[in-house]
Amino acid sequence: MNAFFCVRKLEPVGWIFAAMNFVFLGCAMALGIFLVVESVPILRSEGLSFWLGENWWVGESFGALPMICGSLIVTGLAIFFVLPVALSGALFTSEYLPPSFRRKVKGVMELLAGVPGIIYGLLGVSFLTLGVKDALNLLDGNTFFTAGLLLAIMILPTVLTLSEDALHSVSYEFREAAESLGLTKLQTALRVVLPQSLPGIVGAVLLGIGRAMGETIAVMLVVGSLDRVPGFNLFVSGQTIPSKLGREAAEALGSGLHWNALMGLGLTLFLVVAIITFSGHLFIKRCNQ
Amino acid sequence: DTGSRIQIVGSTTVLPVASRSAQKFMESSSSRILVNAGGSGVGIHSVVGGRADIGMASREISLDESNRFEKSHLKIHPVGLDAVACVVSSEIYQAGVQQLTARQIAGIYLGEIRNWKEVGGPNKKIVVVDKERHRGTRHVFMEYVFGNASQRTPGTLLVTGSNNEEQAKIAQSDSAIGMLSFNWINEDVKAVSLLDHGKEIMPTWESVRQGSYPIVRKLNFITAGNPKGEVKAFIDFVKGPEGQKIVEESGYIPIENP
Amino acid sequence: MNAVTAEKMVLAFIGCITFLIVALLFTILGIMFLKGLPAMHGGFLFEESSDFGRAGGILYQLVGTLILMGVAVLWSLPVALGSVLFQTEYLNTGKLKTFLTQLTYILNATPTILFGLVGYLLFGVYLETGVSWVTGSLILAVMILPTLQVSIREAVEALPEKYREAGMSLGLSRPTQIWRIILPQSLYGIVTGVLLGLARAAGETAAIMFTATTFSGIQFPQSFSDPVPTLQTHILVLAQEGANPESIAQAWGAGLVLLGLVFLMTLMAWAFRTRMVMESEL
Amino acid sequence: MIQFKNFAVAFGERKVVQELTFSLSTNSITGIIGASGSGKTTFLRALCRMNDRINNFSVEGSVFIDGMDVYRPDTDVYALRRKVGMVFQKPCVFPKSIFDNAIFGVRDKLPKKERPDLVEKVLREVFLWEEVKDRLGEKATTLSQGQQQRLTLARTLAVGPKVLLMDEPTSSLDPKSTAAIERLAQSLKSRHTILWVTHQHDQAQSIADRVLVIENGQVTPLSTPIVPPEKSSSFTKILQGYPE
Amino acid sequence: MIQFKNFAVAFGERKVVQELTFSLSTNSITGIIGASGSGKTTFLRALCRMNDRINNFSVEGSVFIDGMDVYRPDTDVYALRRKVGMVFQKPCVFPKSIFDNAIFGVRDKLPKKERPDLVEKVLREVFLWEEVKDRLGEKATTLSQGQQQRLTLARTLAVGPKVLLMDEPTSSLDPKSTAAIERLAQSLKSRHTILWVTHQHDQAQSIADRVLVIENGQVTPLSTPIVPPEKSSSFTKILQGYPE
Ligand SMILES: Nc1ncnc2c1ncn2[C@@H]1O[C@H](COP(=O)(O)OP(=O)(O)OP(=O)(O)O)[C@@H](O)[C@H]1O
Ligand SMILES: Nc1ncnc2c1ncn2[C@@H]1O[C@H](COP(=O)(O)OP(=O)(O)OP(=O)(O)O)[C@@H](O)[C@H]1O
Ligand SMILES: [Mg+2]
Ligand SMILES: [Mg+2]
Repeated sequence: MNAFFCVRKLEPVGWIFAAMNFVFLGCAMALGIFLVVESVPILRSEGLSFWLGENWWVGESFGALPMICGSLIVTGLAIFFVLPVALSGALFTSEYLPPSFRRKVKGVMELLAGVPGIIYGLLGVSFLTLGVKDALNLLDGNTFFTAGLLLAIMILPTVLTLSEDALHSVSYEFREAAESLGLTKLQTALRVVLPQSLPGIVGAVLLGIGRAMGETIAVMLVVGSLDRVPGFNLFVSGQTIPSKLGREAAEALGSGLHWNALMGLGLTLFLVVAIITFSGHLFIKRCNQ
Repeated sequence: DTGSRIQIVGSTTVLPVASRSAQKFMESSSSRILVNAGGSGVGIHSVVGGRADIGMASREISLDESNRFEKSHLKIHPVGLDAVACVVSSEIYQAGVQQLTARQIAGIYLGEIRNWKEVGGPNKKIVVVDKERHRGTRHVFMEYVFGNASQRTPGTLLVTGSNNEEQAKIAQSDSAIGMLSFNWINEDVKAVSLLDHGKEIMPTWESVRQGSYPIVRKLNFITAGNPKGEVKAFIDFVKGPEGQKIVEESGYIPIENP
Repeated sequence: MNAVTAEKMVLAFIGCITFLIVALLFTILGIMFLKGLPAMHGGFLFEESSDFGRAGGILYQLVGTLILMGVAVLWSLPVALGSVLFQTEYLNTGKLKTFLTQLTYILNATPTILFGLVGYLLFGVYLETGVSWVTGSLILAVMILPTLQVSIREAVEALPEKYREAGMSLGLSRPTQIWRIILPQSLYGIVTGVLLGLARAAGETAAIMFTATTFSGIQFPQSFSDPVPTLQTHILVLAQEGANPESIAQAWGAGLVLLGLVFLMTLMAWAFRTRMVMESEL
Repeated sequence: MIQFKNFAVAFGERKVVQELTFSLSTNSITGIIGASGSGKTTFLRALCRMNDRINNFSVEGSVFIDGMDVYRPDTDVYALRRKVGMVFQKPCVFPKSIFDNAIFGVRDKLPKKERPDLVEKVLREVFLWEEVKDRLGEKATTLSQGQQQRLTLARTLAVGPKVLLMDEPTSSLDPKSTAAIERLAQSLKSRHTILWVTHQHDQAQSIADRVLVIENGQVTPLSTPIVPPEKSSSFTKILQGYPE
Repeated sequence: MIQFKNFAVAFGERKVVQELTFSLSTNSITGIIGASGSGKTTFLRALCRMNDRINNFSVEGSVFIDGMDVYRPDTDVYALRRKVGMVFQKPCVFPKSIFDNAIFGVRDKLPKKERPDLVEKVLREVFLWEEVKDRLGEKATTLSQGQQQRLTLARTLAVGPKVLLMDEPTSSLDPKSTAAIERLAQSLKSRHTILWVTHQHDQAQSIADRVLVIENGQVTPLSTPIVPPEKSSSFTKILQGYPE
């Protein structure tokens, strides 16, 4: 409600925008409140051991640690793969390619970003798991590594095209000013363009992280879905929060504690993402000083 | 002109039967039958909530469910039988693992047996493929192997959901073991015979029909209370000769006495 | 090694990466074609599917997907646009703005199945609207909202302050400024957002499986309370339980069509965008 | 009539204009001079509330333009800005055609067929017409700085403001265009009240009815004849002055 | 030494500079004047290849700066630009601190502890030091236009170029700062070759060793004494001139 005291005088159109904003706020809040309400019973019955427990067995105990670790690992891997590739691609496309080529590459990226998630899922099961297994000579190809790789491929075009937009939207005057000082294109890109587009890039990466964190079907099909706290080995099967939800939620629908536990997982994901997003924004703030 | 609308929701295993039967049924009826996937749980839940007329389930109603939904008077209408085989990758099958005892399978799933050579196969680690805990396939399989439908299996390496998913994973691996409906057995994924007290039970339709194959489950339609009108007509249709032919075409076994 | 050689090496390196990414698209395309082509027969696009996907085409699935995607964007775009413009143009407290931005990202990370289940409970159980395409499109709309918001916000915020000032000094009211300066200048980003959103909606199964779709029994929705068959759930079901090669092939075929559909929309959006963009390309 | 009552302007702690009580008469040209960074731009921007978006900006006291209290909360800023046109020091043209730029502020109010006439009229007024008449459809961003400066002036004139705030409108113009713009200002005087920021004291003296000096936050009228400061360029040293 | 051989510059079809053969001697100041839009900026930018990224821009003939062929394909443009510094007409500071802006061009080459000294030196040279010494850490974008202009000059000087291209470096400066910058140019002359674009002919005359006029694509040295054109401002009319 505080919002109203901060906004500048609103005209009718402004009210419409404000209303839209409240619709958005309402959706997010409703989801959040729903998750909190639905996970209260499990938190009450399990307490902290819901997050620290390693054992998930319906009817006995609900420990979410394997899923939490899994989600973090898979997302971390995806970002680890994506970041260098997407940034290089964005830099090349925005700073070096002539406009006509740039538009073509952008086009390809948008097409790639347009490949529906279910198709990545199909491709993942049919090719990626086998590829990973054969290339690394593993016992089996359904691993964290595979899931991370698949997610990386999935979010790459989105991260790339959005960070490219951010880079490209930096006014060319700044580039000229830097180049007139004798900086090379690369130096210009790194020292002038990159810092200025950092919020946009962080935004793109956060979007990618979110996508990776929340992806259900594709991950579920290649991660192995085994509830266990992984050691330091990335080449074993495991479980993520969304894949756990995907496997069990429909079955557990409205069925007491099991359902509450799954909603608790959803809430946990919510919190983890909130922390990551918050740190992202903190990072931007740091860099701006 | 549209007659009544029948909603069918639930298990993807039963879906082919329902979908095909509905198509056939609608040729001679004015009612519209909508068939949708969702899983056995959603099927039962929807029937209880009145959002579906018929739920499809590839498993029995669990104790928990029957307690909670007691008021709804859920009625079960079996429409077919499915047999579940213990399957292995074709490489393993060729290398000699063509029959297993329940005890051996239990050992593998418990993680006590980790290498195929311990059961007479090649020197390869076993990729143990399990199914989601609520799957009907797993229920009957574990019931046979351990005598406990929700047995824990610490030896598991992968958990899968649908038959296709499991089939793909076993086929992709060259040392996997798992459980599958008969319908998904092919040259990449071979079913092993079960050794029971020295007696070999072949995983064939024949032995299922004779009643000697131990791992079978019912495919069920579920209604709240006794079905009436068009719903009843449809269930009867599926249970009738035409429907049972469709059940057979879909890769399942017709029920004994229609 | 001087700056110029270093530059050249970096250039070569990131050039290669870009090339590889482009190659990735063609690989994916190639695989989809190889896998999907066997299902393509004369009437694949224009026939109803039958016999649990073993025969026929995917006409109504295609229509259903189009309806869901289109209507979802229709719901979502005004909300995304309105909320972002409200945040960037009207709000001037940094904290609230940051909070709303973060909320967008959090919403974006919500697993889609949660939307499906929450939607099922909300619409199906509490509101008792049943399974219908309206419900599904609403859920998809919420799901793609963050994607749209992020793209739009990025575009709007990248706009140099000087344009706003120039507009202000001409006495343009805020709505006029938004309409005449901000929207045209950020159109590129808006279209990007819509494309990304459409693609997300197109690939989504978990969210609409319980709320909006049906596998068979309906062709074209005749009322607001009818569900629709969609390509994505069709693919999922066939890929899960299709034991015979024909069904599997049809799943790949449907996948190819879905891909084609999204690509087609992207191409249309490009044509539209190149005509509308006014930001100088330098 | 522009009236200042205890008007003060600050960025955070730093006061840019201090306690000003003063009034400027209608239909006059007021020249504003002052060292770089003394606050001339800030002063002008404050008059049409262009600084609303800047966080640590604050004003005290009040300004009335034609009896309208600029900083009253219920003032319609848009009407205010249409009445008080500002031409920026650093010209900012929109990445659209020259034509579109010229009518940008009035497009919605003007029937389509009157537009070309208006464009021609304002572009002629700023002496840009001859240079661009064959390329009205080209992007305005390809114009030279001086051309852009004149275009933004034309764009502001098209809105028909009562008060014109011009922030160094001739800084990137050659003497010929400068003279032309100066003449334009003289002719606009009958209808507009003009505030003209400049660095060239001779210009201020020659065109303005009154010259204000901003120094250390103090705005004072320049009454004494200007005394030559240090040598600025040999040719004008006798003529240019700078209040120390 | 800057030598032009049949040098021509064009945007698409439109020739901006035509067939120029000419040379400028080392350690001299060359003033460049011409009407707004005549091509002064384009001419300067062509010398340090700043127009490379503009699509329809083309050059013919060649320029040599200190014997280096500017437009040879294998010329190291970055080295060229470090040698030929340009100060833009429209100052563009980076959204960083004033300090960072000042050392921007040399940061990588300079040990950390020498930086404050360099910053102070160049800021003093452009007479900005006193104004900003207490706020070196603040964003440079909060500076006034004239301050920004001087900051960009300082930034260029820090790189230590041999040739300095200055595009109206004093256009938004008050007379005092202008005079100071002019004196700076005089003192830099001993080490640098300076090209100075200006609109004030008197300024060109007073500081430059030689004045070039750009008109209709022709670059010609101004040899005849300048004849007064139309009245530009009453004080300077006798002194300023404009070649018709
Ligand atoms: N990118 C471009 N594309 C096409 N034409 C251009 C471009 N840049 C400049 N021009 C044109 O070239 C001519 C010369 O421009 P230039 O900026 O060099 O003028 P100038 O002498 O610096 O003028 P001013 O004193 O107003 O800054 C102008 O007519 C301008 O419109
Ligand atoms: N957004 C801001 N935040 C903080 N300080 C500012 C901001 N904008 C301007 N200033 C400071 O206020 C003072 C006045 O700036 P202003 O731009 O009004 O000067 P000016 O008289 O127009 O100078 P010039 O002739 O160089 O354009 C300067 O010291 C400047 O650094
Ligand atoms: Mg100023
Ligand atoms: Mg110029």
